[in-house]
Amino acid sequence: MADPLPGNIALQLQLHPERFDPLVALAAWQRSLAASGAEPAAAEAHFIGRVRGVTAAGVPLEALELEHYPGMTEAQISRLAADCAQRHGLRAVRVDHRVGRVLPGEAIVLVAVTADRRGPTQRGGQELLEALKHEAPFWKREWSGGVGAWVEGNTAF
Amino acid sequence: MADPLPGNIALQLQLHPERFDPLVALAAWQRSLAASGAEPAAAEAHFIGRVRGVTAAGVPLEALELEHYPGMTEAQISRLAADCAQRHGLRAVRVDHRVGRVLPGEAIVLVAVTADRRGPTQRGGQELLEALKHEAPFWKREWSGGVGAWVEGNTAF
Amino acid sequence: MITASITVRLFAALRERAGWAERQVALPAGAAAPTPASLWRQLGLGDTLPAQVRVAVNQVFASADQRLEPGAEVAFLPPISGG
Amino acid sequence: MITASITVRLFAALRERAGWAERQVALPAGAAAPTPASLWRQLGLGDTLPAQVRVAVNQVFASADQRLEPGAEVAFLPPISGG
Repeated sequence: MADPLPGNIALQLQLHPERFDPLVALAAWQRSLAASGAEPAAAEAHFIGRVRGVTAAGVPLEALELEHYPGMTEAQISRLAADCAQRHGLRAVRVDHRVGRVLPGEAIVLVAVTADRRGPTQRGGQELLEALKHEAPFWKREWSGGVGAWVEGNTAF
Repeated sequence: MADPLPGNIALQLQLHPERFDPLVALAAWQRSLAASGAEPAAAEAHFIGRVRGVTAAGVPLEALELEHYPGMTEAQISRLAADCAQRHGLRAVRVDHRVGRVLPGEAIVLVAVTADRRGPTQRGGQELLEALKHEAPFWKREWSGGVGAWVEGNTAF
Repeated sequence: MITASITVRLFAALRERAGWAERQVALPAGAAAPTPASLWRQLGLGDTLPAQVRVAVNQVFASADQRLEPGAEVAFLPPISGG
Repeated sequence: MITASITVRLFAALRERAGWAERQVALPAGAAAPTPASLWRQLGLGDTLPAQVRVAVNQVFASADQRLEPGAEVAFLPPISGG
Protein backbone atom coordinates (compact mmCIF):
# COMPACT_ATOMS: atom_id res chain seq x y z
CA MET A 1 0.00 0.00 0.00
CA ALA A 2 2.95 2.37 0.56
CA ASP A 3 4.64 3.53 -2.61
CA PRO A 4 7.80 5.57 -2.44
CA LEU A 5 7.34 8.78 -4.39
CA PRO A 6 10.22 10.80 -5.84
CA GLY A 7 12.29 12.50 -3.17
CA ASN A 8 11.65 9.89 -0.47
CA ILE A 9 7.99 10.81 -0.09
CA ALA A 10 5.76 7.99 1.07
CA LEU A 11 2.27 7.71 -0.41
CA GLN A 12 -0.39 5.58 1.18
CA LEU A 13 -3.40 5.11 -1.08
CA GLN A 14 -6.50 3.09 -0.40
CA LEU A 15 -9.71 2.69 -2.42
CA HIS A 16 -12.55 1.45 -0.23
CA PRO A 17 -15.45 -0.56 -1.69
CA GLU A 18 -17.10 -0.33 1.75
CA ARG A 19 -17.65 2.44 4.30
CA PHE A 20 -14.42 3.65 5.96
CA ASP A 21 -13.69 5.77 9.02
CA PRO A 22 -11.27 8.61 8.20
CA LEU A 23 -9.95 8.75 11.77
CA VAL A 24 -9.12 5.03 11.67
CA ALA A 25 -7.28 5.56 8.39
CA LEU A 26 -5.41 8.54 9.89
CA ALA A 27 -4.45 6.55 12.98
CA ALA A 28 -3.03 3.74 10.82
CA TRP A 29 -1.12 6.29 8.74
CA GLN A 30 0.31 8.08 11.77
CA ARG A 31 1.38 4.74 13.28
CA SER A 32 3.16 3.76 10.10
CA LEU A 33 4.92 7.13 9.89
CA ALA A 34 6.00 6.81 13.53
CA ALA A 35 7.21 3.25 12.85
CA SER A 36 9.44 4.59 10.07
CA GLY A 37 11.48 6.28 12.79
CA ALA A 38 11.22 9.75 11.26
CA GLU A 39 10.64 12.72 13.58
CA PRO A 40 6.94 13.68 13.56
CA ALA A 41 6.26 16.39 10.98
CA ALA A 42 5.75 19.91 12.35
CA ALA A 43 2.64 20.38 10.21
CA GLU A 44 -0.13 17.98 9.21
CA ALA A 45 -3.35 18.82 7.34
CA HIS A 46 -6.39 16.64 6.64
CA PHE A 47 -9.48 17.06 4.52
CA ILE A 48 -12.54 14.81 4.74
CA GLY A 49 -15.33 15.00 2.17
CA ARG A 50 -18.72 13.43 2.89
CA VAL A 51 -21.74 12.69 0.73
CA ARG A 52 -24.44 15.36 0.91
CA GLY A 53 -28.05 14.40 1.59
CA VAL A 54 -29.30 16.18 -1.53
CA THR A 55 -28.50 15.94 -5.23
CA ALA A 56 -26.99 18.76 -7.29
CA ALA A 57 -30.57 19.53 -8.31
CA GLY A 58 -31.62 19.84 -4.67
CA VAL A 59 -33.75 16.71 -4.23
CA PRO A 60 -33.09 14.08 -1.53
CA LEU A 61 -30.26 11.74 -2.46
CA GLU A 62 -30.62 8.00 -1.82
CA ALA A 63 -27.03 7.09 -2.65
CA LEU A 64 -24.05 8.09 -4.69
CA GLU A 65 -22.52 5.47 -6.97
CA LEU A 66 -18.82 5.88 -7.64
CA GLU A 67 -17.27 4.28 -10.69
CA HIS A 68 -13.52 4.25 -11.26
CA TYR A 69 -10.95 2.85 -13.70
CA PRO A 70 -9.18 0.11 -11.77
CA GLY A 71 -5.45 0.42 -12.27
CA MET A 72 -5.47 3.83 -13.89
CA THR A 73 -7.20 5.50 -10.93
CA GLU A 74 -4.53 4.28 -8.50
CA ALA A 75 -1.66 5.09 -10.91
CA GLN A 76 -3.06 8.54 -11.62
CA ILE A 77 -3.49 9.38 -7.92
CA SER A 78 0.14 8.29 -7.36
CA ARG A 79 1.29 10.61 -10.13
CA LEU A 80 -0.80 13.53 -8.80
CA ALA A 81 0.48 12.99 -5.26
CA ALA A 82 4.12 12.77 -6.37
CA ASP A 83 3.72 15.94 -8.39
CA CYS A 84 2.09 17.82 -5.56
CA ALA A 85 4.59 16.51 -2.99
CA GLN A 86 7.48 17.72 -5.08
CA ARG A 87 5.96 21.15 -5.70
CA HIS A 88 5.18 21.79 -2.02
CA GLY A 89 7.93 19.80 -0.31
CA LEU A 90 5.49 17.39 1.31
CA ARG A 91 6.95 14.60 3.44
CA ALA A 92 4.05 12.13 3.43
CA VAL A 93 0.70 11.80 1.69
CA ARG A 94 -2.33 9.66 2.48
CA VAL A 95 -5.35 9.35 0.19
CA ASP A 96 -8.47 7.29 0.86
CA HIS A 97 -11.36 7.27 -1.61
CA ARG A 98 -14.63 5.37 -1.69
CA VAL A 99 -15.80 3.44 -4.73
CA GLY A 100 -19.15 1.75 -5.24
CA ARG A 101 -22.38 2.73 -3.50
CA VAL A 102 -21.93 5.48 -0.89
CA LEU A 103 -24.70 6.68 1.41
CA PRO A 104 -25.43 10.27 2.51
CA GLY A 105 -23.20 11.25 5.42
CA GLU A 106 -20.54 8.66 4.62
CA ALA A 107 -16.96 9.74 3.95
CA ILE A 108 -16.08 9.72 0.27
CA VAL A 109 -12.54 11.13 0.35
CA LEU A 110 -9.71 11.72 2.80
CA VAL A 111 -6.56 13.63 1.87
CA ALA A 112 -3.84 13.98 4.49
CA VAL A 113 -0.37 15.47 4.09
CA THR A 114 2.59 16.40 6.24
CA ALA A 115 5.40 18.88 5.72
CA ASP A 116 7.81 21.00 7.74
CA ARG A 117 5.78 24.21 7.62
CA ARG A 118 2.10 25.03 7.79
CA GLY A 119 1.85 27.03 4.55
CA PRO A 120 3.08 24.33 2.15
CA THR A 121 1.15 21.70 4.12
CA GLN A 122 -2.16 23.51 3.75
CA ARG A 123 -1.56 24.52 0.14
CA GLY A 124 -0.28 21.06 -0.82
CA GLY A 125 -3.30 19.33 0.70
CA GLN A 126 -5.73 21.66 -1.02
CA GLU A 127 -4.02 21.34 -4.36
CA LEU A 128 -4.00 17.55 -4.15
CA LEU A 129 -7.72 17.53 -3.34
CA GLU A 130 -8.45 19.69 -6.40
CA ALA A 131 -6.21 17.48 -8.54
CA LEU A 132 -8.11 14.37 -7.38
CA LYS A 133 -11.42 16.00 -8.20
CA HIS A 134 -10.41 16.98 -11.71
CA GLU A 135 -7.66 14.58 -12.78
CA ALA A 136 -8.32 11.21 -11.13
CA PRO A 137 -10.75 8.95 -13.02
CA PHE A 138 -13.85 8.75 -10.81
CA TRP A 139 -17.42 9.21 -11.94
CA LYS A 140 -20.39 9.89 -9.70
CA ARG A 141 -23.95 8.82 -10.31
CA GLU A 142 -26.64 10.29 -8.08
CA TRP A 143 -29.50 7.95 -7.21
CA SER A 144 -32.77 9.58 -6.29
CA GLY A 145 -36.29 8.18 -6.49
CA GLY A 146 -34.83 4.99 -7.96
CA VAL A 147 -33.34 6.88 -10.92
CA GLY A 148 -29.60 7.32 -11.48
CA ALA A 149 -28.08 10.41 -13.11
CA TRP A 150 -24.38 10.81 -13.94
CA VAL A 151 -22.81 13.93 -12.50
CA GLU A 152 -20.94 15.96 -15.07
CA GLY A 153 -18.30 18.02 -13.34
CA ASN A 154 -17.60 18.86 -9.71
CA THR A 155 -19.52 20.55 -6.94
CA ALA A 156 -18.72 24.21 -6.33
CA PHE A 157 -15.41 24.87 -4.62
CA MET B 1 -16.68 22.94 26.97
CA ALA B 2 -19.07 23.64 24.07
CA ASP B 3 -19.96 27.29 23.64
CA PRO B 4 -22.61 28.35 21.18
CA LEU B 5 -21.16 30.94 18.79
CA PRO B 6 -23.27 33.42 16.85
CA GLY B 7 -25.31 31.79 14.11
CA ASN B 8 -25.68 28.44 15.89
CA ILE B 9 -22.02 27.53 15.47
CA ALA B 10 -20.66 25.22 18.15
CA LEU B 11 -17.13 25.79 19.42
CA GLN B 12 -15.28 23.17 21.40
CA LEU B 13 -12.12 24.53 22.99
CA GLN B 14 -9.66 22.70 25.19
CA LEU B 15 -6.33 23.80 26.66
CA HIS B 16 -4.21 20.81 27.63
CA PRO B 17 -1.61 21.04 30.40
CA GLU B 18 -0.53 17.52 29.42
CA ARG B 19 0.20 15.72 26.14
CA PHE B 20 -2.92 15.18 24.00
CA ASP B 21 -3.65 12.99 20.98
CA PRO B 22 -5.27 15.03 18.17
CA LEU B 23 -7.08 11.99 16.76
CA VAL B 24 -8.65 11.28 20.15
CA ALA B 25 -9.79 14.91 20.35
CA LEU B 26 -11.19 14.68 16.80
CA ALA B 27 -13.05 11.45 17.60
CA ALA B 28 -14.68 13.05 20.66
CA TRP B 29 -15.62 16.09 18.58
CA GLN B 30 -17.11 14.01 15.75
CA ARG B 31 -19.09 11.93 18.28
CA SER B 32 -20.52 15.06 19.88
CA LEU B 33 -21.46 16.52 16.47
CA ALA B 34 -23.15 13.25 15.52
CA ALA B 35 -24.97 13.19 18.88
CA SER B 36 -26.39 16.64 18.10
CA GLY B 37 -28.43 14.95 15.37
CA ALA B 38 -27.19 17.24 12.60
CA GLU B 39 -26.37 15.72 9.22
CA PRO B 40 -22.59 15.20 8.92
CA ALA B 41 -20.94 18.19 7.24
CA ALA B 42 -19.92 17.71 3.61
CA ALA B 43 -16.48 19.18 4.30
CA GLU B 44 -14.16 18.92 7.28
CA ALA B 45 -10.59 20.20 7.57
CA HIS B 46 -8.00 19.64 10.30
CA PHE B 47 -4.60 21.09 11.03
CA ILE B 48 -2.16 19.64 13.57
CA GLY B 49 0.97 21.53 14.61
CA ARG B 50 3.79 19.71 16.40
CA VAL B 51 6.89 20.91 18.21
CA ARG B 52 10.03 20.86 16.08
CA GLY B 53 13.20 19.20 17.33
CA VAL B 54 15.28 22.34 16.79
CA THR B 55 15.04 25.93 18.00
CA ALA B 56 14.51 28.91 15.71
CA ALA B 57 18.30 29.32 15.87
CA GLY B 58 18.79 25.75 14.66
CA VAL B 59 20.12 24.07 17.81
CA PRO B 60 18.50 20.98 19.37
CA LEU B 61 15.41 21.83 21.40
CA GLU B 62 14.85 20.19 24.78
CA ALA B 63 11.34 21.49 25.33
CA LEU B 64 8.99 24.32 24.52
CA GLU B 65 7.32 26.10 27.42
CA LEU B 66 3.95 27.62 26.64
CA GLU B 67 2.61 30.41 28.83
CA HIS B 68 -0.92 31.74 28.43
CA TYR B 69 -3.29 34.22 30.07
CA PRO B 70 -5.90 32.05 31.80
CA GLY B 71 -9.35 33.40 31.07
CA MET B 72 -8.35 35.82 28.33
CA THR B 73 -6.79 33.10 26.16
CA GLU B 74 -10.01 31.06 26.16
CA ALA B 75 -12.21 34.14 25.66
CA GLN B 76 -10.02 35.42 22.85
CA ILE B 77 -10.03 32.06 21.03
CA SER B 78 -13.84 32.02 21.30
CA ARG B 79 -14.01 35.49 19.76
CA LEU B 80 -11.59 34.57 16.95
CA ALA B 81 -13.51 31.36 16.21
CA ALA B 82 -16.89 33.12 16.16
CA ASP B 83 -15.52 35.76 13.85
CA CYS B 84 -13.98 33.25 11.48
CA ALA B 85 -17.07 31.02 11.56
CA GLN B 86 -19.27 33.92 10.59
CA ARG B 87 -16.98 35.07 7.77
CA HIS B 88 -16.69 31.62 6.21
CA GLY B 89 -20.03 30.07 7.13
CA LEU B 90 -18.45 27.39 9.31
CA ARG B 91 -20.78 24.96 11.06
CA ALA B 92 -18.51 23.71 13.84
CA VAL B 93 -15.08 24.56 15.21
CA ARG B 94 -12.76 22.60 17.47
CA VAL B 95 -9.54 24.04 18.92
CA ASP B 96 -7.08 22.19 21.16
CA HIS B 97 -3.90 23.89 22.37
CA ARG B 98 -1.15 22.78 24.69
CA VAL B 99 0.07 24.88 27.60
CA GLY B 100 3.02 24.21 29.88
CA ARG B 101 6.05 22.15 28.94
CA VAL B 102 5.80 20.50 25.50
CA LEU B 103 8.36 18.06 24.12
CA PRO B 104 9.63 17.81 20.53
CA GLY B 105 7.25 15.80 18.39
CA GLU B 106 4.26 16.45 20.65
CA ALA B 107 1.14 18.11 19.27
CA ILE B 108 0.87 21.77 20.25
CA VAL B 109 -2.25 22.81 18.34
CA LEU B 110 -5.24 21.26 16.60
CA VAL B 111 -7.71 23.32 14.59
CA ALA B 112 -10.70 21.52 13.04
CA VAL B 113 -13.65 23.03 11.21
CA THR B 114 -16.64 21.87 9.22
CA ALA B 115 -18.74 23.61 6.60
CA ASP B 116 -20.94 22.78 3.63
CA ARG B 117 -18.29 23.30 0.96
CA ARG B 118 -14.59 22.57 0.73
CA GLY B 119 -13.40 26.08 -0.16
CA PRO B 120 -14.79 27.90 2.90
CA THR B 121 -13.80 24.95 5.09
CA GLN B 122 -10.16 25.07 4.04
CA ARG B 123 -9.96 28.86 4.04
CA GLY B 124 -11.77 29.14 7.39
CA GLY B 125 -9.48 26.60 9.05
CA GLN B 126 -6.36 28.32 7.76
CA GLU B 127 -7.54 31.74 8.78
CA LEU B 128 -8.40 30.56 12.29
CA LEU B 129 -4.94 29.00 12.66
CA GLU B 130 -3.29 32.28 11.64
CA ALA B 131 -5.57 34.20 14.01
CA LEU B 132 -4.59 31.89 16.90
CA LYS B 133 -0.92 32.38 16.13
CA HIS B 134 -1.13 36.16 16.09
CA GLU B 135 -4.13 37.12 18.23
CA ALA B 136 -4.47 34.54 21.02
CA PRO B 137 -2.30 35.21 24.10
CA PHE B 138 0.29 32.42 24.11
CA TRP B 139 4.02 32.86 24.59
CA LYS B 140 6.65 30.27 23.74
CA ARG B 141 9.96 29.81 25.49
CA GLU B 142 12.50 27.53 23.86
CA TRP B 143 14.62 25.49 26.26
CA SER B 144 17.98 24.34 24.95
CA GLY B 145 21.10 23.41 26.90
CA GLY B 146 19.24 24.26 30.11
CA VAL B 147 18.68 27.86 28.98
CA GLY B 148 15.26 29.30 28.14
CA ALA B 149 14.72 31.98 25.48
CA TRP B 150 11.39 33.66 24.76
CA VAL B 151 10.29 33.45 21.15
CA GLU B 152 9.32 36.81 19.72
CA GLY B 153 6.92 36.27 16.84
CA ASN B 154 5.86 33.23 14.86
CA THR B 155 7.63 30.65 12.73
CA ALA B 156 7.53 31.21 8.99
CA PHE B 157 4.20 30.47 7.34
CA MET C 1 -1.41 -16.39 -37.18
CA ILE C 2 -2.24 -14.21 -34.18
CA THR C 3 -4.20 -11.08 -35.05
CA ALA C 4 -2.93 -7.99 -33.24
CA SER C 5 -5.67 -6.02 -31.55
CA ILE C 6 -6.40 -2.97 -29.46
CA THR C 7 -8.65 -2.96 -26.39
CA VAL C 8 -11.17 -0.12 -26.21
CA ARG C 9 -12.86 0.70 -22.88
CA LEU C 10 -15.74 2.99 -22.05
CA PHE C 11 -16.72 4.32 -18.62
CA ALA C 12 -19.75 5.72 -16.83
CA ALA C 13 -22.19 7.64 -19.07
CA LEU C 14 -20.25 6.75 -22.25
CA ARG C 15 -20.46 3.04 -21.41
CA GLU C 16 -24.17 3.21 -20.75
CA ARG C 17 -24.94 5.20 -23.87
CA ALA C 18 -22.94 2.78 -26.07
CA GLY C 19 -24.29 -0.32 -24.32
CA TRP C 20 -20.84 -1.91 -23.98
CA ALA C 21 -17.82 -1.55 -21.68
CA GLU C 22 -14.96 -3.15 -23.59
CA ARG C 23 -14.19 -4.22 -27.15
CA GLN C 24 -11.25 -5.75 -28.94
CA VAL C 25 -10.54 -4.10 -32.30
CA ALA C 26 -8.49 -6.27 -34.65
CA LEU C 27 -5.66 -4.55 -36.56
CA PRO C 28 -5.59 -5.77 -40.16
CA ALA C 29 -2.03 -6.60 -41.22
CA GLY C 30 -0.48 -3.76 -43.20
CA ALA C 31 -3.14 -1.19 -42.31
CA ALA C 32 -2.16 2.19 -40.84
CA ALA C 33 -2.12 2.23 -37.03
CA PRO C 34 -5.38 3.68 -35.68
CA THR C 35 -5.66 6.65 -33.32
CA PRO C 36 -8.14 7.02 -30.47
CA ALA C 37 -10.06 9.51 -32.62
CA SER C 38 -10.23 7.08 -35.56
CA LEU C 39 -11.42 4.26 -33.27
CA TRP C 40 -14.15 6.55 -31.86
CA ARG C 41 -15.55 6.90 -35.43
CA GLN C 42 -14.87 3.29 -36.39
CA LEU C 43 -16.83 1.98 -33.37
CA GLY C 44 -19.80 4.20 -34.19
CA LEU C 45 -19.42 6.30 -31.06
CA GLY C 46 -19.74 9.55 -33.04
CA ASP C 47 -18.25 11.53 -35.91
CA THR C 48 -15.79 13.52 -33.87
CA LEU C 49 -14.57 12.97 -30.35
CA PRO C 50 -16.31 15.57 -28.13
CA ALA C 51 -13.93 18.01 -26.44
CA GLN C 52 -15.06 16.98 -22.95
CA VAL C 53 -14.22 13.31 -23.51
CA ARG C 54 -10.67 12.53 -22.39
CA VAL C 55 -8.51 9.75 -23.76
CA ALA C 56 -6.21 7.41 -21.86
CA VAL C 57 -3.76 5.09 -23.58
CA ASN C 58 -2.36 2.30 -21.42
CA GLN C 59 -3.93 4.01 -18.41
CA VAL C 60 -2.21 7.38 -18.92
CA PHE C 61 -3.93 10.49 -20.30
CA ALA C 62 -3.00 10.80 -23.98
CA SER C 63 -3.73 12.69 -27.17
CA ALA C 64 -6.66 11.53 -29.30
CA ASP C 65 -4.42 11.71 -32.35
CA GLN C 66 -1.55 9.49 -31.30
CA ARG C 67 -0.91 6.30 -33.23
CA LEU C 68 -1.74 3.20 -31.20
CA GLU C 69 0.60 0.25 -30.86
CA PRO C 70 -0.79 -3.28 -31.16
CA GLY C 71 -1.93 -4.49 -27.74
CA ALA C 72 -2.66 -0.97 -26.51
CA GLU C 73 -5.57 -0.27 -24.17
CA VAL C 74 -7.42 2.92 -25.09
CA ALA C 75 -10.13 4.33 -22.84
CA PHE C 76 -12.66 7.09 -23.41
CA LEU C 77 -13.39 8.99 -20.20
CA PRO C 78 -16.41 11.25 -19.64
CA PRO C 79 -15.92 14.35 -17.45
CA ILE C 80 -14.40 13.38 -14.12
CA SER C 81 -16.41 13.94 -10.95
CA GLY C 82 -14.40 12.50 -8.06
CA GLY C 83 -13.55 13.54 -4.54
CA MET D 1 -12.80 53.47 53.72
CA ILE D 2 -12.01 50.98 50.90
CA THR D 3 -9.33 52.17 48.50
CA ALA D 4 -10.19 51.51 44.85
CA SER D 5 -7.41 49.84 42.92
CA ILE D 6 -6.39 48.50 39.55
CA THR D 7 -4.72 45.13 38.97
CA VAL D 8 -1.71 45.15 36.64
CA ARG D 9 -0.46 41.89 35.15
CA LEU D 10 2.69 41.10 33.19
CA PHE D 11 3.36 38.01 31.08
CA ALA D 12 6.30 36.04 29.69
CA ALA D 13 9.41 38.13 28.94
CA LEU D 14 7.86 41.30 30.42
CA ARG D 15 7.14 39.49 33.69
CA GLU D 16 10.64 38.12 33.92
CA ARG D 17 12.31 41.43 33.11
CA ALA D 18 10.22 43.27 35.72
CA GLY D 19 10.56 40.53 38.31
CA TRP D 20 6.87 40.53 39.19
CA ALA D 21 3.67 39.10 37.68
CA GLU D 22 0.87 41.10 39.30
CA ARG D 23 0.48 44.34 41.26
CA GLN D 24 -2.39 46.26 42.79
CA VAL D 25 -2.20 49.99 42.11
CA ALA D 26 -4.24 52.10 44.53
CA LEU D 27 -6.29 54.94 43.05
CA PRO D 28 -6.03 58.05 45.26
CA ALA D 29 -9.49 59.58 45.80
CA GLY D 30 -10.03 62.53 43.48
CA ALA D 31 -7.06 61.79 41.18
CA ALA D 32 -7.56 61.49 37.42
CA ALA D 33 -8.18 57.92 36.23
CA PRO D 34 -4.97 56.34 34.98
CA THR D 35 -4.44 54.84 31.53
CA PRO D 36 -2.42 51.71 30.72
CA ALA D 37 0.30 53.98 29.32
CA SER D 38 0.43 56.07 32.51
CA LEU D 39 0.60 52.92 34.65
CA TRP D 40 3.48 51.62 32.54
CA ARG D 41 5.48 54.75 33.47
CA GLN D 42 4.21 54.85 37.05
CA LEU D 43 5.34 51.27 37.70
CA GLY D 44 8.80 51.97 36.32
CA LEU D 45 8.37 49.67 33.35
CA GLY D 46 9.70 52.31 30.95
CA ASP D 47 9.15 55.85 29.70
CA THR D 48 6.87 54.98 26.82
CA LEU D 49 5.02 51.77 26.09
CA PRO D 50 6.88 49.99 23.24
CA ALA D 51 4.84 49.53 20.07
CA GLN D 52 5.14 45.75 20.18
CA VAL D 53 3.65 45.49 23.68
CA ARG D 54 -0.12 45.00 23.51
CA VAL D 55 -2.58 46.00 26.19
CA ALA D 56 -5.60 44.10 27.47
CA VAL D 57 -8.19 45.64 29.79
CA ASN D 58 -10.45 43.17 31.55
CA GLN D 59 -9.05 40.45 29.28
CA VAL D 60 -9.93 42.18 25.99
CA PHE D 61 -7.38 43.93 23.75
CA ALA D 62 -7.62 47.67 24.40
CA SER D 63 -6.02 51.02 23.70
CA ALA D 64 -3.08 52.10 25.89
CA ASP D 65 -4.71 55.50 26.28
CA GLN D 66 -8.12 54.55 27.59
CA ARG D 67 -9.11 55.68 31.09
CA LEU D 68 -9.29 52.75 33.52
CA GLU D 69 -12.23 52.17 35.83
CA PRO D 70 -11.61 51.24 39.47
CA GLY D 71 -11.30 47.46 39.76
CA ALA D 72 -10.06 47.06 36.20
CA GLU D 73 -7.48 44.41 35.29
CA VAL D 74 -4.87 45.71 32.86
CA ALA D 75 -2.31 43.39 31.29
CA PHE D 76 0.80 44.11 29.25
CA LEU D 77 1.40 41.44 26.63
CA PRO D 78 4.70 40.87 24.79
CA PRO D 79 4.53 39.70 21.14
CA ILE D 80 2.32 36.63 20.82
CA SER D 81 3.87 33.35 19.65
CA GLY D 82 1.17 30.71 19.85
CA GLY D 83 0.02 27.84 17.69
